[in-house]
Amino acid sequence: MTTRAAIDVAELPDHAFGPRGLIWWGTVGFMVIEGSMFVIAIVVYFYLRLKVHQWPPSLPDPFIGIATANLALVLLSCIPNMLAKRAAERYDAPGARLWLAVLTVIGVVNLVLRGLEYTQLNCRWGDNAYASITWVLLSMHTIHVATDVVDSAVLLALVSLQPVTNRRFVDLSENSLYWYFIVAWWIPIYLIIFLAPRWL
Amino acid sequence: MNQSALDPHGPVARTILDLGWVLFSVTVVVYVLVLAGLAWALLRQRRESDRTPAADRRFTSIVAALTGVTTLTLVGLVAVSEVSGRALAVPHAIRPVAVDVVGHQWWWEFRYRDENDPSKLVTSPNELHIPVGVPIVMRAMSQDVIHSFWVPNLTGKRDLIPGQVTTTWMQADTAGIYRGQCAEFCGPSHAKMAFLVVAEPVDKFQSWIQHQREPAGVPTTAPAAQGRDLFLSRQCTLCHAIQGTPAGARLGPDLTHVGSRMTIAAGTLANERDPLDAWVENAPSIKPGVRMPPHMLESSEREAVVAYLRSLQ
Amino acid sequence: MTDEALHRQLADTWYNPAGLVGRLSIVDHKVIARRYIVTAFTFFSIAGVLAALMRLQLAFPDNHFLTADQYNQFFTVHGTAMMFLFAVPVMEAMGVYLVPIMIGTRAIAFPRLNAYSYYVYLFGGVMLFTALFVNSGPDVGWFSYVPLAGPDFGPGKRPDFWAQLITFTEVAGLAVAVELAATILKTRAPGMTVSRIPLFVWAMLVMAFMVIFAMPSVVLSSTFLLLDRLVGTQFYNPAEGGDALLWQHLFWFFGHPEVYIIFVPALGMVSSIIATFTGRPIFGYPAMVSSLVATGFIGFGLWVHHMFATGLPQLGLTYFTAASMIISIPSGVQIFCWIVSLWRGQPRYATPLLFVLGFVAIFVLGGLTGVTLASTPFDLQVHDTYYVVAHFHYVLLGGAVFPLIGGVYFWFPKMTGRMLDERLGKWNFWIFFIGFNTTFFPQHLLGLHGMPRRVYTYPASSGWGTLNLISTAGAMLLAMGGLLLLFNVLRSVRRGAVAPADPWGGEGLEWTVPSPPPAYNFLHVPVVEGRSGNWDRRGNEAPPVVTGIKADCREVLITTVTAAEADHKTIYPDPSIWPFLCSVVTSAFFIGSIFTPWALPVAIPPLAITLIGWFWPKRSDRSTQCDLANNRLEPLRGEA
Amino acid sequence: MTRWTLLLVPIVLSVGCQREDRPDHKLGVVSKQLVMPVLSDIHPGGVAPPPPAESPFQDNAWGINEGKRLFDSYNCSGCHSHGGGGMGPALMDDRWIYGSRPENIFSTIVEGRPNGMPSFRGKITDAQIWQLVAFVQSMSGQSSIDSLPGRSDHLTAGTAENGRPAEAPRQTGSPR
Repeated sequence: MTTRAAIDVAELPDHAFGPRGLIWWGTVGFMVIEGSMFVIAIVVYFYLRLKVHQWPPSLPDPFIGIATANLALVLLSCIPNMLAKRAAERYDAPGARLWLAVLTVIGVVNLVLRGLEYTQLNCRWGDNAYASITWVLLSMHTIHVATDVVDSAVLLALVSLQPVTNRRFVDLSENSLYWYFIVAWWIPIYLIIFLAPRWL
Repeated sequence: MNQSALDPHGPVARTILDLGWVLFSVTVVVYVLVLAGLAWALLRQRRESDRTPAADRRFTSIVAALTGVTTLTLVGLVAVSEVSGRALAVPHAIRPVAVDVVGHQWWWEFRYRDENDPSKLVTSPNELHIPVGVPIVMRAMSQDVIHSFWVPNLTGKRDLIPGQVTTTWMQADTAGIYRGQCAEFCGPSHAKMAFLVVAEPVDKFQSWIQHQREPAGVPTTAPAAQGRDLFLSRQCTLCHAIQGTPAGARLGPDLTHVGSRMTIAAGTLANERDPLDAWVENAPSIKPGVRMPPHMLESSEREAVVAYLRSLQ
Repeated sequence: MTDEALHRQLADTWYNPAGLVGRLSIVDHKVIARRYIVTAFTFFSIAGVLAALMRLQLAFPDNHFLTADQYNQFFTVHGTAMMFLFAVPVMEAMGVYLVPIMIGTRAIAFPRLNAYSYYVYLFGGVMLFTALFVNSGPDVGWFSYVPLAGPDFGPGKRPDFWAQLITFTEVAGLAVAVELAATILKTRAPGMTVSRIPLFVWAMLVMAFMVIFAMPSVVLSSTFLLLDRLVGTQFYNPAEGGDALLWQHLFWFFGHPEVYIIFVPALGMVSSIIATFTGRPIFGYPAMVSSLVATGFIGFGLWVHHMFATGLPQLGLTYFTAASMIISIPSGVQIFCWIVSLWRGQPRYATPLLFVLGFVAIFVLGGLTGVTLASTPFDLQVHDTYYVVAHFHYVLLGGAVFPLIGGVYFWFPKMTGRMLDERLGKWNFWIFFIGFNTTFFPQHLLGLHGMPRRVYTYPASSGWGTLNLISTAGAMLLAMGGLLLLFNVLRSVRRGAVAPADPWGGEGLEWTVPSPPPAYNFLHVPVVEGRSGNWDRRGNEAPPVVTGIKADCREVLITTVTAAEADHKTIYPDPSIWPFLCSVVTSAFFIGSIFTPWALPVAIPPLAITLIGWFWPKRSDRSTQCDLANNRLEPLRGEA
Repeated sequence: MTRWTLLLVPIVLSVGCQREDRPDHKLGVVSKQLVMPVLSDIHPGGVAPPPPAESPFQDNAWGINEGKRLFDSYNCSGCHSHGGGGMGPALMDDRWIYGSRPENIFSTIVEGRPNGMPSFRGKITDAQIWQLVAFVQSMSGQSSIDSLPGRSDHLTAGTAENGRPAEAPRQTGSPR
């Protein structure tokens, strides 16, 4: 079959950051899925709220000390996260490594603090519906944090042990994007679990 | 058997069926038109002019028009449906009959409350007696899983949901016996969870409820008396109540006037000697998963118990 | 490079490994999709057998062919399998196979994820049917209403198998949805602007987005159910502030879009078939596309029409009545456009078109009964009766399976390189069509005469015997139709006439590639100049193509989202066994967590290992080498 | 994939059948299979009568769940609370006064025991007694984990059977 060469793409780049690239769409796709899970879980929280007169039902309010500290820390982590993303998009391998390392360490600390948050909860999951949704909300988010911390650690190992190619820089940048997603959800989760019981 | 939405005997079912006829006639017309259009499109003579832009412009306006018509039709149907919906709102009758409908796996409990005198409470399992021409206002609730109350000839469904109470109503305009059945899957014997609605003239209803308030009669025959002693000394009393005797458990249906009912086992069996005997001997073999266990009674003992139960008019 | 040399090079680059491990490592979207489709139809047959058994039980009043316990397991597994193991996966699989060759790209996005999703789906299905065969089949309905499915009234593990099956299929379904969305949005051939995307691909895109937004809700609700049953959370316990209706809201917020997730791809198939067999593009492309999109949106606004009988406030119900009726407008528009397309075209009555015409006849009826069901008061009478059973079999079997079988006859040559037998096909259609209507039309009347759903038997006094007997007879005919299709497929795979690249004179790009397509799909990635990829090339000796895509790397062209302009190139991964291993671990975890919460901590390490193995670049991989060849930006530590 | 299925079958079989059986058919048989030796209602504690039969609802989720329902319906909770014990001894711990084997529990229910446990001979059908036996066993984890009941749909009374550690039964001669 004879064909006519209409477009030549030989000179096109072999990667692209952000919405231009495929990885971004995959990441965002799963962020949308997980996001809608959070949204639905939060809707359930308020649906259950409407079923009872007192909130939390016959339970004290949760302590907020550690949770607040953890939130502050994770908000701070946006700075190294931004720097990591910038470095990746500037193809600055050492910079990317450094900030990713910082980020991973912070993530680990976050997880430890999160573990302590559980001890400061006012309930056990089986106490009543409020307790159940509280535990599930917190655990859903914890799983996301844990996943991304492990992910960052693996990526860190990867960019330290192997040559950092363009594609890897894209991965680095999308990894930071995902961390922003986690931080973004951290705030409403904190408000609902630790402050809402005081207000509602 | 009287269990059809196409044979309404009360305002609720009639309103719904009338609405149904409107919906059916509209949909049938639409269906015929669409299929006719399809047939025409397939069978017609092809012409060159079909392929002109002019033809396509014509089609665009045709499709637009059809879409408009469809929309208007649907708006009309929504309106009609809304009107009937309002017509079905619970009426503010002067003296409605108030009944609690309670669902159990797999039987029905109908409680007639008397606002003035709580002691006059009457419970009638699996048989709902109602006066003709009077609205029956029902509070729907469940003891275990979700069931759905449904008497096609009189009214549509209302789910009985644990943890909440909803109110609905129905009314019978003609005396008769109508069969109802659970319409929400509720476990192994969902298929055998039926009941009867007995619509009768007000005076008959009044005498019925008077009679239901009386305690159980004292057995007159020897077997019946033996049956009562067996009933009271054996397993029966752990689940069943018979007013006027020490038996007062509420797990199973109240048997105070069991002999007067048309069916047993929630509309599953005719209330006659042999079915009753088989039921007492081994209920689960008749109704899967039922809570009534098989009984270790000698057949003679069973006959006595059956005689007693049948004597409870 | 000559086409011959190019072919050899590409075939070598996009190779599919052999041997057991090799086969389990394959990431070719066509191979995976073929497995998906075969598996889905296998599950379809088993679920169909269950249906036949249920019909035999209901053939006569007070029948003792099945026990209540068997019947309840059968109808639950039938519904669950048809929805979660057949309808959704098979539609997605058709997309996985066809979308890349319809939009002119060499592979599906995230091919390893695609392979993973298949194995997870397969293991989920195997789990459900194994459970059934050992008397642990779920017996609480495909909707698993609490509290019946809850810990207090659903003893044992039966409902847990149901809930975990949901998790299995959701993981698989969501993965495929993301792949399809990314593929369609980013890897269309240059020139395929949004206004040139084939209708089938549009349908797949809409479906993908519906899956992405609908399924999280059921993932969550079934997880709540598992937690309630396993670790004693209180989500659905009214006594502790939980709520039984919460389940129904969450389930139907997914459950209703689910119907359209199944039905929308079928609409795409209908459009492809009608266009090809009338010889002209579908009339009213913009209207068709906006109808698809509208369906996607409205589909989320009417879940409460499954809950009319629960006693929610009348005002809200009116809204849902309206919404439920409104959604029939887009469907109406598409029906009109199809009829116009048939009117102005030159129909050729091949088997695929017959199935599509059968679809119109059946689906329109189903849609109209749907309109009646949308009316709250009327629904109160027919809700949960055989009227509803008839309705949704008309819209699902008629609305989705008829086009699907039409699609099988249509694309079978493309997928296998063999034609299905046309004469058998016509028999197949008529037996199926008559059998279908004999089975399900009487059920409308049964419902109106008061026969509820999900009853394992009914008394003789009910007078439902005759209609049920007719229905059962029809079901047997329907089964024969199914067997005929199976026979036709088995026979044609071996001895069917060899299919050319374009046996039907088809419209889309898929007909420009050989049958079956090579692993790399397109020798030359095409440049699209219109909506009808194949027809646009008519009379064009030298169709325009893209050059400069590496043949010695799994390189794929990425284009812009709307204008589909060439943007950059990316490298797709090689075959790998890791997705399979990961799916094994995932499945073990899902099944284990039916029995103990400790499955989670136990599963985490192996899960992490398999995932790392999945993503860690292998030196030997072509993708790694190409990647390095492309750009060594920074020397390895210790080098230089 | 058939290989895979074949591999799975024995696994699920082992946890499937007995657990999930809905033994409506059995019930009649169970009731008939034994006629208890007629003893006086008061029976000297400790020695149990000869084993009547092996427990038909051992590890049967449905039977255990029915037993749980009966345990409340027949107000066993009145004395034993929800297994935690009250007037009667606790049933969810590892201490057994009159034996932990099914037949021991059976005769405890049928015969009654000193210090308040009444005899239910003739009051409860054997089928139901066996269901209660199965449930009482499950309270201290004396049944397969996949047959243990989950939480009930009423106010929570402690952790459900499937959330509690299994106890190793030990014989303690006298009541507390």
